Amino acid sequence: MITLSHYLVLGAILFSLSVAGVFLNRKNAIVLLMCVELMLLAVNMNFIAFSHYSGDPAGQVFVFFILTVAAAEAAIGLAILVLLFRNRRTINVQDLDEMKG
Amino acid sequence: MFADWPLLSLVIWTPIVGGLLALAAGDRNPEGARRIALYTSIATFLISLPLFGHFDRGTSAMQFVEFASWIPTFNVHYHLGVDGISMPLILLTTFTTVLVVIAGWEVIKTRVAQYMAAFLIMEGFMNGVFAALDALLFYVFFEGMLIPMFLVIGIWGGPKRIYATLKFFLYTFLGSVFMLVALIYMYAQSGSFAILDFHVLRLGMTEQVLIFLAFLLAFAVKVPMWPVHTWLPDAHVEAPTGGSVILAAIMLKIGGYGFLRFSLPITPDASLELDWLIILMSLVAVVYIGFVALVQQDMKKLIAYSSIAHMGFVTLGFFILFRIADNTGSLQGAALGIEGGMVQMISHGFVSAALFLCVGVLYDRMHSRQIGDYGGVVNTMPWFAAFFVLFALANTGLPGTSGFVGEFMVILASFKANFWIAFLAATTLILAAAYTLWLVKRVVFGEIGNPQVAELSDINRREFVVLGLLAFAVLLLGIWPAPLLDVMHASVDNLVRHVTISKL
Amino acid sequence: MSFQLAMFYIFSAILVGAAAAMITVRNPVHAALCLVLAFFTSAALWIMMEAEFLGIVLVLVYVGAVMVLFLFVVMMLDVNIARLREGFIRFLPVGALVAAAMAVVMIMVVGARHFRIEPPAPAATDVGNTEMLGRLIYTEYVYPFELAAVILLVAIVAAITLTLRRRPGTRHIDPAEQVKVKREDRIRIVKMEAEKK
Amino acid sequence: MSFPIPDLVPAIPEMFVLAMACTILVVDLFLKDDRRDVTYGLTQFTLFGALVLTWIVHVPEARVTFSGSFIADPLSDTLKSFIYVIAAGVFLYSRPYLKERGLFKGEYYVLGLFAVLGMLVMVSAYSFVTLYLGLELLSLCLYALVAFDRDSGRASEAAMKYFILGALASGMLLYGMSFLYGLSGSLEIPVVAEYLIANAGQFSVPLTFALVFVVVGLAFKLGAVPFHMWVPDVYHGAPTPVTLLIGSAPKIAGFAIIMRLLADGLGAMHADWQGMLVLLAVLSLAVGNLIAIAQTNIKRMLAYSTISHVGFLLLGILAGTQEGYAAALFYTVTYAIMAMGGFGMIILLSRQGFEAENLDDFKGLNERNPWLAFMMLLLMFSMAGVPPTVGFYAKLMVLQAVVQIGMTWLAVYAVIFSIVGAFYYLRVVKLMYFDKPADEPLPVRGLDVTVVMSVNGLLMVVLGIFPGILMSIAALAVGP
Amino acid sequence: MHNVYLAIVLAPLIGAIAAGLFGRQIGRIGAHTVTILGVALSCLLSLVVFQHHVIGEAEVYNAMVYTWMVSDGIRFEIGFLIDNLTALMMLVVTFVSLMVHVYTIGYMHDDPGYQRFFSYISLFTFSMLMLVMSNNFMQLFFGWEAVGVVSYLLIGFWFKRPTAIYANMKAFLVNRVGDFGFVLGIGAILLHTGSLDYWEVFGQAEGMARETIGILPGAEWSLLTVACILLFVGAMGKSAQVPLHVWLPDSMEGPTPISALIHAATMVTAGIFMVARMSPLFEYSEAALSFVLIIGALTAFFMGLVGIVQNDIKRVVAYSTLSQLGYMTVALGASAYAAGIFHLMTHAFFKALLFLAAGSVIIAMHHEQDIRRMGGLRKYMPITYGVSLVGSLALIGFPGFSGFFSKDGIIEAVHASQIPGAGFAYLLVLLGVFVTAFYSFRMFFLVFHGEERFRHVQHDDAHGHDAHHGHGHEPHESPWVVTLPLILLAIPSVLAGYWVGPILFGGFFDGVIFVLPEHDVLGKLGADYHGIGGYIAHGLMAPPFWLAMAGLGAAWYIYMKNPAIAARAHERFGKLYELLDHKYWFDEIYAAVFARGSVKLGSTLWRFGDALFIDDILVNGTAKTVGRLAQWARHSQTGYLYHYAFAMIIGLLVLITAFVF
Repeated sequence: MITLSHYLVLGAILFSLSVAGVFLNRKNAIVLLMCVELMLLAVNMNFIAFSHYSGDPAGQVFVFFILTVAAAEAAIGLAILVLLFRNRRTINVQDLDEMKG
Repeated sequence: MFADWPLLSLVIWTPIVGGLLALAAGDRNPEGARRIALYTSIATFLISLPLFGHFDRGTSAMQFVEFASWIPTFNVHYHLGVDGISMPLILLTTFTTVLVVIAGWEVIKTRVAQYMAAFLIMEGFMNGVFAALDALLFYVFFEGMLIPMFLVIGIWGGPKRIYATLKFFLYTFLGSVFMLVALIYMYAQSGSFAILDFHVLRLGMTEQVLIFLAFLLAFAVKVPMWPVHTWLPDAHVEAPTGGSVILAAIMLKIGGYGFLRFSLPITPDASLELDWLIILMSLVAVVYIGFVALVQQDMKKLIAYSSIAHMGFVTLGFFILFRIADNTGSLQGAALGIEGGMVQMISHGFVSAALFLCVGVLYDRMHSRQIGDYGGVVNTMPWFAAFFVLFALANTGLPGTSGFVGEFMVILASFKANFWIAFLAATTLILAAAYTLWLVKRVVFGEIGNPQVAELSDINRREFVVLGLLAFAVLLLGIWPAPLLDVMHASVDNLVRHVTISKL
Repeated sequence: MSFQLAMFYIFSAILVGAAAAMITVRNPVHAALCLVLAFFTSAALWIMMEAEFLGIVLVLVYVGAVMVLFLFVVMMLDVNIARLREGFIRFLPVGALVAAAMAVVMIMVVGARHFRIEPPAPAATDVGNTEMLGRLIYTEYVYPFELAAVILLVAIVAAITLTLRRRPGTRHIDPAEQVKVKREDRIRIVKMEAEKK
Repeated sequence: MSFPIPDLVPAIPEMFVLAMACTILVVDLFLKDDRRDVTYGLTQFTLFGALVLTWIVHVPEARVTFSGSFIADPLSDTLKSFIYVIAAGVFLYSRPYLKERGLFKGEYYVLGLFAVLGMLVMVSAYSFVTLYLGLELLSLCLYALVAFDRDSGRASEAAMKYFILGALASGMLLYGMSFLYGLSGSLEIPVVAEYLIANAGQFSVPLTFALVFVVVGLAFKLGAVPFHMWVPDVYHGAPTPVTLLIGSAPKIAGFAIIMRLLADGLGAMHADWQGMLVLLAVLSLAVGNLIAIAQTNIKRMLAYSTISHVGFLLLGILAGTQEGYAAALFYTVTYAIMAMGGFGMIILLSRQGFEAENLDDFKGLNERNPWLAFMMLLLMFSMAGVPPTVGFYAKLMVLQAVVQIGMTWLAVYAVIFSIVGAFYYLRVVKLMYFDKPADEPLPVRGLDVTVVMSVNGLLMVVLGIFPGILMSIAALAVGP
Repeated sequence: MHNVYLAIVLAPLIGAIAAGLFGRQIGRIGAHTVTILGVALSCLLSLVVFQHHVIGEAEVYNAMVYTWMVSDGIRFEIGFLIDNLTALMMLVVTFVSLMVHVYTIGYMHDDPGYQRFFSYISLFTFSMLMLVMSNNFMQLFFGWEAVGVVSYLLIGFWFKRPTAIYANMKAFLVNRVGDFGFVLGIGAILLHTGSLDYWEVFGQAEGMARETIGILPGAEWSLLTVACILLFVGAMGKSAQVPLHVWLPDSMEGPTPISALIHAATMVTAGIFMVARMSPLFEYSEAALSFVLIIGALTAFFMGLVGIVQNDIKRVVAYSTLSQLGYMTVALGASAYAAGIFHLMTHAFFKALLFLAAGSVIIAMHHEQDIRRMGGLRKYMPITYGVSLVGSLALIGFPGFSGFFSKDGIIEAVHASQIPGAGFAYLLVLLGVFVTAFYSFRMFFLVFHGEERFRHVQHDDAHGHDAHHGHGHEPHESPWVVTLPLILLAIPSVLAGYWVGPILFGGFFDGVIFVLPEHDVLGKLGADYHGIGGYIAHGLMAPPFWLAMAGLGAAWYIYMKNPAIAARAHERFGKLYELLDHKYWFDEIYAAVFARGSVKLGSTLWRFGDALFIDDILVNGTAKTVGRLAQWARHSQTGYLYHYAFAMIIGLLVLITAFVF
């Protein structure tokens, strides 16, 4: 049988991958946005799994809202990205170091 | 009639309000600011006089008590009161501030209003420190006065003023924050911030030692005791004359006052346990700093070091009592040491203030504090020289001047404790004389050192008034210290009794 | 191994593979497509957990709208892909190590025994997943729902604010300005003294 | 099927703000650039109205509505009031700055109001869902606002960093919440709390695991080390009015969610999160104060100072006692006021084409404008925690709370770093008072700004002399 | 009598204040009038007191004037103790002071600091009276220090002279070393008795002798011995005993009147007076007495030797003073306090006389002080010559002159004393007699007899106070204001000695000076005393007289008859001469060890302790470390997004591993 643990492990792997994506990716900011989406996916996986295994629909509702927020987030994130590209002519993460120290 | 007035609140708030008024007068109206400052300071001094006149010398209880709720959440009260230990210090403060205002009258040319305001506000805070019976109130005043002093040194100071003032502030702040933790700790134990409650708070040995060390850090920096004294020479050298005067005359006393009000009564057992530390530091201050003072080339630095050495007597006098009890088996002499320390504080207030004012007089004329730039000042400034020599002699502890009284008492008391303590303490007779008279020799006496000295004009009437008042105070206290001592007896006796009862 | 379990493993493998590919591929377009794949497989897994509505929403909203937006932006920005890949290998070991550590730690927790619970028996209700969610959202969760709406509004406002701009270089005629014009705006009468000879 | 209409009354302030925000959004569309002050006025009206409404609908007891996702209690009302006031101050300070730089647009106010709404939601959140949504509402507005100056590369860089890291933190928070949900079976904070109390000791590993994620998410929002790295860059890169907004009111909202999540929800796990907060506080105090010393940009310096203040704030919370929470609340509020004043001062000193964001720009301020210098002096000493300014009492309360629970060493540690902190605040004072001005006299500012700045500065002293009122408010807000 | 005592003290003080503060207003004549009136009044009243106490044999007066302060039950008071000793001292002090006041009118009449000078010497008189009239240790110390300060001011009176302001500082500092001991001595007394009043303290002397104090580990000393030695250290400073004598010769930088008043007649004898006053204490400590005796003997002999090689007229007298102070100290050590006091008195007269006479010579020589450039002044200054002869004869103890009686008493007392070290001391004081005679008459002959060397010696600016007053005039006798005091002093210089009977053996100090029976050497001698005639006759037989005569003869032979011997001796005993010429190198050693040593120590402590260790390393070092740490820490903020994220993950991992597992 597929136990809760299966899904949780899957979520954990996805979470780890997304996190790894954020700090491994040094070039393309857009991939960072995708990593964020992936992370939310991992979280959603958890919620749905918990919701499913406990028979409580609240988790699914939460996922619904997370999806909404994620969409909004994506919109704003892409807007910022576009803005960044306009100002800097690059979305290279390594070039985003004007402010430091 | 005065006894019913809220005298303590008045001595705290009159100068603060006056300071704000002076500030409001603004820098565009320096004359107005000066006058406001003068009137306020004189008024404050007059207000403080009934504190002495109506003081009940027979009791050790707090007098002129004012009590109002302040921060109910923390059980903190606006609780004021004085006893024989704090009252003289308030008088010293109000007296010195008048002098400082007069001394800065025409010397300070830039931002006069701010200058006067800073000193007045500082006066209020310092009075608050001495009058506060609530630890938090005390702490607020204790720290608050750093701000005006920080500005005074920083704005009107000499070329290295920024280093000096930052050092001053951070040093003092460093010491006091630990005290804050200690106060909070005791609040947690007692549920009250009242100092008198702390006095009777039972504390274990470890607690006492830690609290004692916290207090020690705060007050040792303030006093300052070796080895946390190095801020003082810098601060003094860079501060304007008025700043040096207040610093030496009053701020240092707050450290000594703190030992009496906090360290000894709150942590008697730790004081007993660690008195060797204080005594050691005091003796180092007397001897080591005496030698260091000897080689200073800057007049203010020399006087600053001399202050440290003299304050060593204060702390020595305060903490000698356990050794006396240990050595002689009785407490005879304990009060002598403490009262000696107290008198020394008052006297040092006069003498060091006077010396700094003297240096200020010279500095205003020649813009140099280097001893080497002077020589033969007596030829052109005989009155000044007379005052300077008088204060210098007072600084060496000459009988008949105030400088003698405290040192004499402390040396006598320390002999009761241990011969060698007294021996080292008494070296000040030689060392203080050496550095002070050498200073006098190089600055005042001799042929006219350089053409600038030949141009010097003697003190004007304003300076004469300031120095004359101080000379009067120095001699009065030296010839007849009894009135000052009478005020202290009850409180000091009570303190001695209190300290000798273990809290464990 | 039951069929379900097999399906789970297959989908999971694809999902993890797609996710791993997404963070490692060179081309952002490929990365976006990998993410799409990941979403698809997730949707499948969700449906396996009887969250049909969410699975469908994921595909429709995410794959259909959000990921298209991503692709659109990726292509619009037209960045130099080759340069963007430099140095990836250099940071890989440390990054991978930390990520692996992270995964191990997390799995140690979530793989624990008390999470090995069986799924409940499918409830025999006449209310479908979608309907159930619908009811909840509009009743119990109406407040969050409104908030979600506000968030979307904010997203719109923000996206427009940030990206909409009038190019300063472009010339355009504003009739309102033209109508409002007054004589003083156009003509200046200069008084000059008569020249002296 | 029937569904009871929820009690809408407690949420009236939120609804009012939302309605007004939408109204302003529409009204602004029809306004010419030179009449933008209407937008500004409406915004201020909104905040004022919301404040009034909050106290009209206020009742002393806690009221939960919207099926347990919303709570109105003294804490929320108190915090909301402070949020309104501070937001109003922020908008007030920002106006001249925005006007001079062509940023005086309706969107700023709309997004600002939505951010305020987000904070209100957070303050009143009583379930994970509302909490998350409020947080996201606030965050999204702030991301957008950071990038608001569209022609500034620094602003968009800051926005990008903020966005990515913020999303990462939200993800972590959500991940933690998912476990809390999975274990307790509910998204509602009181239910979770009951579950924890009832099942004390069970599932300790996954619960702690979840707790870590939650704490990380919260720590990020507050800017605690090591989740602080966005703070300096965002404060630095964002336009100063936005920095002002980010640096002030959201701290109150952050405090609120900590109260809701850690104190109310996970109170049973106090022992666990106390340890974590100790670690975070210790690091924040050290890193914040240390790095601040090395700054030359005052916005960055204040950012690091924020981090150190967060350390103090955490000290209050980790005490886990009523005194501690009250202390943290007091600290948060006073810090928000101080930060508002500090950033407000930067705005006041800036003018078109010149950002007064380098420390050197404060040189000789006392000669250029003694009054403003004095206000800044009060703010700096307050931040340093020197009495008689209010910053001292904030530290005092926090230290008291820490000492009360027997962690005196932590208090000692904190005060040591506050000495380090004093150094860089003093440096500002030093520049203002002891150095010669390098800049011409100040541009004349509107009366409103000056008045608010004066109030802001004097508040440091007034609250310092009478700290009892604010302390009582704080004590009342966190409950008996 | 209370008011009389008060008037005696205050009259000079008022004079001093008037002349000091209002000198410009009252002018020169006003200044000397008011001060002389004050001192004269004191002197007159002192006579009254003397009459009252000594002749009228009134009760000892001991009363308080006012309470200075009370602390811890210890009363610090200002009060008077008037007994025969005090009365005698008062008379000596006021009389010599009056003489000096009058003399000063002439001596200082060109000096711009005229009023100041009168103010100072009046103030000195006040201080000295406070000292001698005190009934307690505190006031004693007050007077003790006050005379030191006035001495300081007076030595540096010509403040433009570098040597003067060096000498006054040196005097004050060396005195302070003594005071250092003195204060500790007071402390020791207070430790046991809890009182500062003489009578109360004396009453407990025996108890104190039994009490011990551990100063060095393992060594328990009698508290009384410690106290007495410490007090005596004070006396060593004030009375210039070896090794604290170095200030006195240098103090001659001051104007001559004060050399007479302070550094010969009164202040320097304060130590002698003090020890005599403390006789009830010293008596119980043989160790202390022995110490006193040996120090005194060393001073008496070795300082006299130095006098032989001095060429400055005032310095010769100064070394003679040192030597005579040594004699007095020896007397104290031998428990012959009365002899010490007696010598103090006679010495006050004849030494003041000698100093003033020297001053007169100096005036005549236009401030030339080198005796090698004098000679043959006899015929120019007959009065000065006469009184100098009287003074010198008194000094060497020529029978019939006052010095003879007092010094002979001392020598006999030492001879009779059983205190450890008495034998050694006796030898030294005997030899001292020869030395005294030698240097006294060496000076006398060089100044007043022989060649008139001042005529051909080129004037050397370095020695002159005023180089322009030149050699145009012949030396001439000084005005009456100078000579009158000389004559008035010459009278007691001769006659005071005839009082030896009552003072030494007649119970003059009964009830004042306390001597244990086993120490009572004067009592023993008194048994053989049968009147003045017998005393003189005995003196003529005794070795001191022959030694004095030998000294006188030697001086005559070497400096009058055959001056070549001097030069030859100079060559022959070069090393010895050098030793004496450098005064045993005391000054050089002190300058190197104490002056330069403490400056070196001070600058080491300052540079390495304060500046380097505390300031640079600890304070600024901490600041710098924090600063460096900050600079280093800020690099953690790299600006790179992935580092930020990485930090978060690490933080997360750490929290998980720390708290979950």
